[in-house]
Amino acid sequence: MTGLLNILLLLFLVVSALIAVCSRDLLTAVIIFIAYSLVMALVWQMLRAPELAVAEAVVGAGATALLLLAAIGKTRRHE
Amino acid sequence: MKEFYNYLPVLATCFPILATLPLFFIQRSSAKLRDIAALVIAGITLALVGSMYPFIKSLGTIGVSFSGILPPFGISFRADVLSFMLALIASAVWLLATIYSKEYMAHEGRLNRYYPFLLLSLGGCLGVFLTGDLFSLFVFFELMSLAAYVLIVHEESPLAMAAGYKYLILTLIGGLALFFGIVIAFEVAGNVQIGPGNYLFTEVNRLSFMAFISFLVGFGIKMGIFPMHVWLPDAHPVAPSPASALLSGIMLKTGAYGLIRMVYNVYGPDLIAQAGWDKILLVLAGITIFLGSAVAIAQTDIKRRLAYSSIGQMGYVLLGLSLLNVNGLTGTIFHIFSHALMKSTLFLCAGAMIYKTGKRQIREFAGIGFQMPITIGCFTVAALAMIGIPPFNGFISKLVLSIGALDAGKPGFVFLLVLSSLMNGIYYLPIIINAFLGVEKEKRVWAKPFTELKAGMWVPIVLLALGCLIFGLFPINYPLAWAESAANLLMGVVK
Amino acid sequence: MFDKLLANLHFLAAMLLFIIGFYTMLTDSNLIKKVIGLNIMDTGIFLFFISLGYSGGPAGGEANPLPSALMYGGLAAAVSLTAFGLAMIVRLYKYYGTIDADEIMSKRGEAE
Amino acid sequence: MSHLPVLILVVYFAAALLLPLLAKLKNSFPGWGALAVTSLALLLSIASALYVGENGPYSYFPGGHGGPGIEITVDWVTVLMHLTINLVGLLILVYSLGDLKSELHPDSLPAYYSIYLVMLAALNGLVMAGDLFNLYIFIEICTIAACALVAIKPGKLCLEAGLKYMFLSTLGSGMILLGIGLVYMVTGELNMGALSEAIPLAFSSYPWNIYVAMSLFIVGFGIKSALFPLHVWLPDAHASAAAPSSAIHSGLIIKVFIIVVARLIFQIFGANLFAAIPAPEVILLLSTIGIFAGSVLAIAQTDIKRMLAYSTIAQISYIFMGFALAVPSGIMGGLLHIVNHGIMKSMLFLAAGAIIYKTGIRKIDELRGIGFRMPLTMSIFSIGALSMVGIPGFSGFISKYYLAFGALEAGKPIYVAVILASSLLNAIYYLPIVVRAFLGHKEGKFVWDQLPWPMATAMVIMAAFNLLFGILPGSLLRLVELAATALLS
Repeated sequence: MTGLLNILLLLFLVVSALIAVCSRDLLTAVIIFIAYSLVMALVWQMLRAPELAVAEAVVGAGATALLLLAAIGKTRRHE
Repeated sequence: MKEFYNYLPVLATCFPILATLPLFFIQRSSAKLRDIAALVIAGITLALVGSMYPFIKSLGTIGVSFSGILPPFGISFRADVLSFMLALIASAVWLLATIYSKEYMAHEGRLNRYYPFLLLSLGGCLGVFLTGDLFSLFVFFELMSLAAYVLIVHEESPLAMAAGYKYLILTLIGGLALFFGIVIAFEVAGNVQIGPGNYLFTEVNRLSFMAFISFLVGFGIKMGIFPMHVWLPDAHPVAPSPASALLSGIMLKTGAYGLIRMVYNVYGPDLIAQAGWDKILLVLAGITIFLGSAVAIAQTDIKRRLAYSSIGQMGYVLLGLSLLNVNGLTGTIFHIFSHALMKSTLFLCAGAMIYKTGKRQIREFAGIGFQMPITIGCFTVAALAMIGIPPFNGFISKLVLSIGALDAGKPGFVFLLVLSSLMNGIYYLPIIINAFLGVEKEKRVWAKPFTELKAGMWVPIVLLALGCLIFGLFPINYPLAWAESAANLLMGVVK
Repeated sequence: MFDKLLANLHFLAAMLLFIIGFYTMLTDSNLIKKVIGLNIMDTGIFLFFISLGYSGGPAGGEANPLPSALMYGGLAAAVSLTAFGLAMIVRLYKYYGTIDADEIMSKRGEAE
Repeated sequence: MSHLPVLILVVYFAAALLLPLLAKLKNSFPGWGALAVTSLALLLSIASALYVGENGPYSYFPGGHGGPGIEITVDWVTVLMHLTINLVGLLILVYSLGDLKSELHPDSLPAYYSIYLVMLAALNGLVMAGDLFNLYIFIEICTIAACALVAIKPGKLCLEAGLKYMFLSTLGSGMILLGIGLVYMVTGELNMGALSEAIPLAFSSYPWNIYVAMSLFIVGFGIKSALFPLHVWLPDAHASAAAPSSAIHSGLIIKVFIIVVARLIFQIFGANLFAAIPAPEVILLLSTIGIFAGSVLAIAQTDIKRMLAYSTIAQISYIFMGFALAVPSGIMGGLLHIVNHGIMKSMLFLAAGAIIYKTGIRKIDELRGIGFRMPLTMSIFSIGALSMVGIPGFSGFISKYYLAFGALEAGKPIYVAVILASSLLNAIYYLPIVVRAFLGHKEGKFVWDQLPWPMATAMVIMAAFNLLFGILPGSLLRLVELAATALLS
């Protein structure tokens, strides 16, 4: 069961990464990136690295995403 | 602690180099003081070189090495009779050219740069002659070449800059080639000392051949042998005349000196003969002699003609040293010496003519002999010596060279020597004839006063011309004797 | 075969993420995309490390504090580089009015 | 005494934090404070050198013994690089005191000095890191600081160059981190000493991990130190930055990365593994191309700082070549060139900066006659130029001849020819500047430069070091020999 979950989560990571970098709308890209970061944190949690998982959730899904959103707000949304 | 006389070569080399610094500061206060200081420095340098004589005579070799400077090779100084002889003629001609410069350069300007670089190149030149290993030789070679660049572009005209650029690039190529050779020599032999019997290469292989070609290119470019002469006919005419005299008279000879050291000290005549590389040198010598003389005939600018003549004469020098026998080598060394006298005389005379008339084309000098008899007289002496008419010194060197060619079983080169003498006649004699007979009969009157040249200019010319005469005429000929003993030393003949 | 793949699935995913991020950083001309690529690349490597340290690499995973310290350092570096890069991008936008590297290059070419 | 190298870091980081605060008290404080701190660091590195001279190289865990932790390695390479970094860093800083006011916004000066000190700290840290963890941390600090040093100068060119540098450099960091991961995967170690023992063991079972890790290191560091063709970021970054930033970039930063990768290759993987993937051949080939391409591109430049930047690409290739020859003379040549080029390229960038400071001229064509208006600056530029060409008597010559020996020692005389041919190319773009500055026109009198004294002092001291290392390189050579032995052991 965990094996299947693992596979699903990893698949999600790869697919979301692909969508994030291929999306022509930057806002979509950033939102998908947030989801990516959260799933990444989940994977790390499952790999028994809880502190790092928390750090990734805060830094990746929090700080980095906020920075990206702010930057998009100050520049432009579409490519 | 070594005896003091071992430091004489160091002193002679470093004195003019170090003296450039105070000269830079003196010239800020007074131009007159600067001219005198430059003379005094050149004079002291000559005296320092001269003072080596008793020690060379009694000990054969003096010198000292400093391994701390520029490791791993270190800088070393060494003087034997060959080094001494060339250093002596170099510093003597330099002193005379410096005297001449005071008057000649007055209208050229930028003397504050001219004098220091003149002395710097003197130091580099003496360094080349007085060092004890290939690497130090290379260091001073580069110093001299770069200092000479500033002398060549002195006029700063577009023509001079173009010639200077050509010179600079070729000099750098030569320097790099030399360095390549030295690195190989060091890799093969573990040292780069120049000394009797210390042959750095002992076998014929790819590496030693590469080094041979590198040395040939390195020294050949400086010496102006075919096909590396391309910078020479441009650079010599544009330089101020005293600088051309030194370039042609002395600095070309550093290349010849280097080749002598390469053939006789780095490889040894036996190895060169065994490998057959002397053939390369002989072929180049033949082409250089013929080409230099032939192209000189076609020149109409007097300094260009002299420059091509220098190429031809360097061919003689190369010929003598590649004959690999005592007479050929003696001829070479003596020709280095006598050509220094002759070519300096000629360039200084040409300079005097240009100074006086402002013209450079040979046909424009028609009748000038009546206005400047001293100059043209000296020019005649030197030109006759060049052609090789007895009893001038040029005759002796050609004679000895011819004997060397016969000794080596190559009579063809005697023919070439005679042919080129003929060609020398073809391009020198018209200048003289034109100078006296180039104008109508009624204009052939002696100008009064004879010459407007100041003593500062004609004294050096006359002294040099006298040198051409004395060293050909006198039965006791020190330079010839020195050349012979140097040749014996280099060939490893023990007397 | 499938077991082996399953055991190495994390490595595989990590490598894929690294390549996606790397490729984006290298080729995407949109500067903000490059920054996203940067983060994907870095998290990919971190995933690689974490899967090593905790599932027991071939050499056997001791309790070594350095790898997780390395991760913390890496996270900090990634976020500071992101912040710094985005700040520069915003300023660059003020100069050129675009966040596309190719457009910036062509505008620069026109200016010269 | 053994804590001296760590103390250097502590001093730098503490000062970097304090300086912006002190700037609130007095505006001129950060500059002078940074100067004092850098001088102190130089003294500390001299003391550390003496200590190593007395007691030999050592390594230890500053965080206490027992168990794996952060390790500091102080060997002769570290000593050599500490001396170089702090000396050149100090001289560039002295110069900045005069120059920066004209290049940066006054408000960003305290920040500049802070970043500068962090930069120096990271460089010092990089050469003494004894494990891959703190190596990586210092790499990242270095990347950010180096990028900031470029981007801090106002203007869109600097921003763009800084951003380009950041992205590429981050790619490099990513590859390095992945390499670290691959090494860790098969050995479970991050400590360099332990790795050097563990890698040969792991190699027998996981050769591909090792090969790939090594390649990742070479490419990752290759980007950061501008190994051709990974140099694309360099010309923009080095040409557009403020003069002192260009100087420290070209003079120090890229070299430190070479030292680090050389240390990883030789000390962890060993020369045998290095030669097993044909890395030496590839690097030799790339550096040969780099030497020629850098020189040819430099010839084509019209902007003096861009020319210097392209010249750096060629010169960096010499260093790579020296290391890739993997023989003692070659490595000595590489190390010597790191020191010598560090000094001379900084000097050239500073001289170019001084010209721009005084006249605003950047185009090489317009430098005609500049030697008469700025004789001191142009004399120093000439010394640097002659040194670059490799004229004996200047320091560049010494490193070139060790490189040449290295090539012969490795049995590859063709690279001697490459080095010599490129010297000629150097001459083609350096010497015309010198010639044009002093010759070829009828300008008359020399007028003194009238530069602020810190700028003149820094350049004069650099020129003096150049001549010292050119004529009497004895002590430098001994140090470099020890360092080369340490690298190869």
